[in-house]
Amino acid sequence: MQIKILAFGIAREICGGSTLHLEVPDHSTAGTLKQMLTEQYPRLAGLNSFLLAVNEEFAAPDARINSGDEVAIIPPVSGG
Amino acid sequence: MQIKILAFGIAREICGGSTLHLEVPDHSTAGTLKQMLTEQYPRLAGLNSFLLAVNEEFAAPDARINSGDEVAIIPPVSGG
Amino acid sequence: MAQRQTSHFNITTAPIDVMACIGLVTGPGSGGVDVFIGTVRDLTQGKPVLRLEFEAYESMALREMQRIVEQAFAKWPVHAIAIHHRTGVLQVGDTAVVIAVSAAHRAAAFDACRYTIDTLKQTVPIWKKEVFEDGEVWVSAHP
Amino acid sequence: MAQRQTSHFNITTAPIDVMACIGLVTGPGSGGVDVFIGTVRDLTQGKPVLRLEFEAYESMALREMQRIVEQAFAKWPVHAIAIHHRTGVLQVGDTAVVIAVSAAHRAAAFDACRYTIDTLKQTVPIWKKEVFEDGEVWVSAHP
Repeated sequence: MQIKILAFGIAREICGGSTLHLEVPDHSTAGTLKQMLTEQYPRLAGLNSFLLAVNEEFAAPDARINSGDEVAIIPPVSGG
Repeated sequence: MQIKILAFGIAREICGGSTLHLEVPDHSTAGTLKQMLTEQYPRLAGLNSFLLAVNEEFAAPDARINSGDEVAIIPPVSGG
Repeated sequence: MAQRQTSHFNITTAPIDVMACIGLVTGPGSGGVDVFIGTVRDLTQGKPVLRLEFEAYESMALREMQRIVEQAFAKWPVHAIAIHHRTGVLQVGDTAVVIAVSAAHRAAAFDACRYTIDTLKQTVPIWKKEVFEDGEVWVSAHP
Repeated sequence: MAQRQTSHFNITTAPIDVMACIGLVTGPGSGGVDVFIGTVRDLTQGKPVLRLEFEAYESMALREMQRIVEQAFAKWPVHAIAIHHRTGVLQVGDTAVVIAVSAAHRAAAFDACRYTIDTLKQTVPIWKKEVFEDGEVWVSAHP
């Protein structure tokens, strides 16, 4: 299935855009998606950390990704 | 010697005015003055506490009172 | 910390301008300002308050404020502290006190602001009388 | 506490109106308001900052702000919390964030305000890039 991924902050710069579309296997999890992203954009591995959000909530590694979900790459936040 | 005493808040009401003049023995201390005031205005004894300030500083009981000092009766403060 | 520490005190019967207090402490080196605003509540232990009357031993109150600020400057790396206290008759909702503290980092601003208001309430010679429908009470005066 | 707890959130590229934030949380039942104001500092580790650029995942940031406020309401008897965060390009001295918290008594307002800004900085998806003369850095991105 194809997943739409939002990228913010330094992740947006690393991924070369604020919206990506990635073909992922059905029944993927946030953990496997994170691994795929790191392989495709190795500079993500150089960050302090990054999390994935699914439908505007931080996602645990075993969270299932479903078609139509809004996934976002959340590099270390620094608001305030 | 005669001492000028300022009274604030409930002490002003108890003493019937914001400025008193009290004849006190030479070499009086803040402690003895406090006792004299309590005898003259017994309702002061009913307060949670009261302190004396001498020349705009809180005075310890053994602080000497000198002619010309500005003494103030400080009932429990409640600013803010 | 090379920056000079500045302080501002005001005891006034005029309404307090909160933004002016904040402006007194902010500068390009400040990353955070913590501001405490004390206002007149409508109820005291469930009883409607008609108004408050504040009275200050003004000259000594300013000295005590100065003393508190010096202690805060010694304890925390803060840049500036402003303390404005109103006296006279205040209505429900009126601002009685504003304390604004700036620092490079927020923890110091929070700590120093809280220390300043907590200590002010313990040592600064200012008194308030709460006026109710059926009488009036000097706050904290009696056991 | 019978009083209803209210919250207000705003993420905006427009300048933040501090007094408006304070006004959102004050009411006759509030005795104290604690306000944190985060501003853009002139230096980062001694290096002059030209400007800051803030970016937000706005819809999720608003959800996370809501979550923080619910936690604060559960922990402390506070009446109202307002969080306004600015995004876009900010200059030195500009206000990036304002958090205002009202309560009947000041301790709860201080605790909840500090909790809110501390947690916001840890969980709310907002990012800032510091722009220096010789380059730019996404804050906290790299070890």
